[in-house]
Amino acid sequence: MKLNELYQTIILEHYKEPHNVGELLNADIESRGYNESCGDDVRLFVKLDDEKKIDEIRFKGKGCAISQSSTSMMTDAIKGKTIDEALLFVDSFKSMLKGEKQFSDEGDYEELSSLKGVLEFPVRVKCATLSWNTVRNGLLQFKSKENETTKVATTIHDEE
Amino acid sequence: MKLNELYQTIILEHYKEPHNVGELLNADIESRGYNESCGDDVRLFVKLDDEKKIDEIRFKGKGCAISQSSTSMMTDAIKGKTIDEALLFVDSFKSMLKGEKQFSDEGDYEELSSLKGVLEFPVRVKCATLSWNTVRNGLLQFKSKENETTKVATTIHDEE
Amino acid sequence: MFNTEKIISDFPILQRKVNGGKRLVYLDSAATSQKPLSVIKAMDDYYRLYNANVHRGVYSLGYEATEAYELSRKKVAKFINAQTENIIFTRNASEAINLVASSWGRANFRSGDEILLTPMEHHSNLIPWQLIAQQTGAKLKFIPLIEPGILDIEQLPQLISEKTKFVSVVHSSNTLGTINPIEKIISHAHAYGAKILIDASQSVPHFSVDVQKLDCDFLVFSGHKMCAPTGIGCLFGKTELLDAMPPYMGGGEMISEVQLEFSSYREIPWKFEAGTPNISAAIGLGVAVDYLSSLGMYNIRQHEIELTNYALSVLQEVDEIEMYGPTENRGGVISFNIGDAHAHDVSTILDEDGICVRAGHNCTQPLVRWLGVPAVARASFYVYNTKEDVDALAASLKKVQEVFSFAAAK
Amino acid sequence: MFNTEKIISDFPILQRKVNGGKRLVYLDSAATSQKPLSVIKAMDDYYRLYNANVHRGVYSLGYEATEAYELSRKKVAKFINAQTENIIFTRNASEAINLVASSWGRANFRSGDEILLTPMEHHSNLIPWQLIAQQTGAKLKFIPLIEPGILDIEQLPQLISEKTKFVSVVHSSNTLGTINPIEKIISHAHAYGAKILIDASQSVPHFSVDVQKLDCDFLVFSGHKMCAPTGIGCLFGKTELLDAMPPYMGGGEMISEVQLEFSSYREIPWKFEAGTPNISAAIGLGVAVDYLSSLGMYNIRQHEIELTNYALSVLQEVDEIEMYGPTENRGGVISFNIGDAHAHDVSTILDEDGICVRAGHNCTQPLVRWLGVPAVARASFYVYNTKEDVDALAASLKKVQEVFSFAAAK
Ligand SMILES: Cc1ncc(COP(=O)(O)O)c(C=O)c1O
Ligand SMILES: Cc1ncc(COP(=O)(O)O)c(C=O)c1O
Repeated sequence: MKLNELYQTIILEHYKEPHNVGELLNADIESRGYNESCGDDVRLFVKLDDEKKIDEIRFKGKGCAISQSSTSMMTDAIKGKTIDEALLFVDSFKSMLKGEKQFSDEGDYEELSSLKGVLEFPVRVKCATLSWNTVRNGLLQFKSKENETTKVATTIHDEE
Repeated sequence: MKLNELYQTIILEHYKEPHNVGELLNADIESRGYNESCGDDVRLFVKLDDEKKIDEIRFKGKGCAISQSSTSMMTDAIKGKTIDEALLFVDSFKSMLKGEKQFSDEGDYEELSSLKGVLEFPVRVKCATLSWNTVRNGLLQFKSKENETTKVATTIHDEE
Repeated sequence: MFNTEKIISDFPILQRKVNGGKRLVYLDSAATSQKPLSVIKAMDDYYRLYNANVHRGVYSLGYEATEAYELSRKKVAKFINAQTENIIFTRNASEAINLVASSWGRANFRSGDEILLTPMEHHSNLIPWQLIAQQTGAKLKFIPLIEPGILDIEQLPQLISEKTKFVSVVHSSNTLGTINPIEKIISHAHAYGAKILIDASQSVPHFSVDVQKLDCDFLVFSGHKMCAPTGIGCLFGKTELLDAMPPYMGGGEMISEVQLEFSSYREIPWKFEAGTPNISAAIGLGVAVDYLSSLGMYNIRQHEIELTNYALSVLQEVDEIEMYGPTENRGGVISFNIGDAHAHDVSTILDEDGICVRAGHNCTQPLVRWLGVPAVARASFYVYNTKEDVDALAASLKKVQEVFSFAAAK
Repeated sequence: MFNTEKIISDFPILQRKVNGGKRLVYLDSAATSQKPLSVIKAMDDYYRLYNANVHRGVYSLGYEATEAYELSRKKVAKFINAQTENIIFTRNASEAINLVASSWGRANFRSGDEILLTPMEHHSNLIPWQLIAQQTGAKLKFIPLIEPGILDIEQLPQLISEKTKFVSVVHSSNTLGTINPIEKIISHAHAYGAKILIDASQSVPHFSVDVQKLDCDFLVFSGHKMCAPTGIGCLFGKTELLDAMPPYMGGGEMISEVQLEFSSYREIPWKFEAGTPNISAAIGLGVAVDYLSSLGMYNIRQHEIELTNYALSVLQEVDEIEMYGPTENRGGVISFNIGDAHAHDVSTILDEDGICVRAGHNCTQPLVRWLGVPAVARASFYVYNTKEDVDALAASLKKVQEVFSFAAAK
């Protein structure tokens, strides 16, 4: 049944107890994502270490089970990556959610592949991608500002 | 054939050589009618005598055969009438053009009954009524200004 | 008598099966209603038989189109007890409000003037006033809300004063179902010389509205929520106000004499209808009005009251449900949440059973914020809904609970 | 190859008999075109199968509607070689022009600024500029006309200067058929930093238009003149301009975050689409674009050139006819008068033979005044017209002469 695929236990667990929730006061990157059609709103805080690796990442915001769990898993998976690694990782995950790439359940993607049920619910895909687009925007903006350790607040809407 | 009914010789004669064309410099009433959907534009000038009878009436403006001939015949028919007689006359003619009253070919209406072909062409009825509404508006405005001998310029659009 | 079976058979879409053979249970009529066959056919006939531009052609086709278009205006006028010339066709309720805010507002608002609204307005009756307030220096004020989602009209005397130039209030809330005491608000507004607009988007489709009895200055609604096609809405305005207002848009149809440097405009209603109108949808709206009138607005209201009361009592039994809005004197709209489940997830799960409910903020963000929740799910009823639909909803909500297994989590 | 027989069979209305069995000869496509079955069916299907509001529902029906609506935008974008987000759906061309005049104009025009137009504009590309000029103190200027109804673009260097903030020009005249040298006007405008809008109402339906090649800042057209339903039009605008413009209308769909006192808006194109859009007509427009593309815009243009040349030569033989507009490089529109007969009478007489032509000023009063006549009759062609239609017109014009018997009068 499609619904069981969508609402796998692991997703509901992340929904009920999401990881990495909160704010970071001295974040290097702050990025906000907003899905106008449903009101989902996510704010991401990223702290980089000296080697520009993601040292800490937190998020705030209310949303549906899909968006909350996707965000929670994303923050787990992205920690420790460099900016460029993280960007590649985001793009690769987005390709999977577009159905352009097979979901892999190896390595970093293991948990994340529980989100593949979303493919059967096209209208929910943006719930799953919201935080990924948000972190991507933040990382890109940070790069374009040439690594100045400055806060960038970007808002995206309703993407893909 | 419907068209022959519409374009009777008498109508075409009035179209080609309309009566009472021109302006009156010292008109008591000036009234303008405008049919936006086709651009027909008629200006009426009315001079009253001491007994408030219509002494002279002239018109200016370009329009189709129906509107020109209707205006021409109207000016002929209305001359010599008092304001109230003229208003009654106008209403009665308008009723005929609405199909609410039979066309009479007696008395004043003789020539005018040549316009009854218009009843078969509902879209052209406003061509026939334009100048009648225009003179009516002018007379009414004059009355409402309590017979002050003043020029009233009224514009009506596209009526009935 | 209200023959729902017959009514359902009037709506082709309700014969459709979804998600592998499931009956379509459409509970989102507050967003847009379904269309009866007579309306669909009226549009079809127009395009197959007499499509032509209006107010322009001397030929018969153009005349037929113009007559049909203007006949619809007459029907709509009669439906809300207005004069024909006071009905302006717009794209939707939103455009009608923008027209008033922009045309009346720009001509009349001065810095310091006040516009009185409520926190339960649809965005369409909020943003246009924010925009014109920014441009003119007018200020927005709001009639506060009290539990369970009604206006605190006791505060009107403190809120309305000579400074109040305009009041704009929703008749029936699309999120809470609240039917506002607009008669009182209208007389308060008029006592201070303020003009008042009623957003009747959720009332005109559902019960009889009489603009003369109400004595409102403006009233707006959308066709697509009352069995008519998309792309047509109405503005009612009083003659003296409309006459005095500058045109909203310029273009063909709305003019009288045009010179290169200036123009004069047609009389109302055409002064406010620039360019080729949505002829087919206007004709569809006329037929929709016929359809609703044939059912009877009184009967429609009774049907919805019955259904809403039934739904309130059935849904109450659903575990962990929270419903919003008053329990009495309300329209057929029920917003709710189930435990921790997000409204989106609720909607997705119901959709699997062929049940369509809205999820989110329903274009009323400030109101949903006032409710203190991130989103709501909303079921709304119309002429074709039945108690079976409500039962289907309640049954499917059990699945939501299974998926989110609250019991286990507690 | 252009198979007119097949094309005629695509249009249900053209099977209709009028005035007692006469074939319908529809020669008023410049006012509004007829609709092919595929477009009529697309609307019908929408209402029978997946009618739901867009950008709102999480349920499948709402998703289907949203996808279809947005797919149409993509198709339209491709049709004029634009990016999807640069296509804003409006009610018609008139609204699109009003949107730009009002939103861009209010934000940018200062007293003394100049707006350059032409005397051959449709009222819809004149009145909006008169209105915003009155409000901002900007001044209108006009590129003069020379015989036989073309723009005197030699004068452009004297007319455009740093003061020129905006230029708005019709691509192809709906009264004369003149196709204007907009490429030259666009580059002149840009040389002085002026923005330029192209009224493509009579070009996009008839030949291939490429906004990137043209490099125009804005371009507008109406769906109903290109086989689509009434109530849908398009505004193309360059991203940086649209991004910087304030919203035109406020309401649902166009917002992002809404607080009681202020709001933020969605990105383009949605920022400019307030309220429930005309979903069914937008979907119809997408199908109309498919239809026109399947015929091929190049073929359509060739067909119309052939037909227009044929008509010019056949009508030339009609006694006492006067035709207006250039003989070369023109669209399929022929305005004319016959002797002393008024255009209305001409239209009525033709109508008796089932022939629909427009009579009056065609919403171009200043241009008809320039022609020095009270009105014109106008025949205009589209994909479904044939040489037989032209022959029927010519034959019927003989009747006009009989009725008015010029020969006798002379
Ligand atoms: C050149 C031109 N511009 C603008 C318009 C206005 O189009 P609409 O009435 O669809 O807004 C028309 C058609 O009437 C036209 O021919
Ligand atoms: C109360 C209310 N007002 C205004 C609107 C706006 O209607 P539309 O989107 O048709 O302009 C709606 C519907 O969405 C509504 O429910």
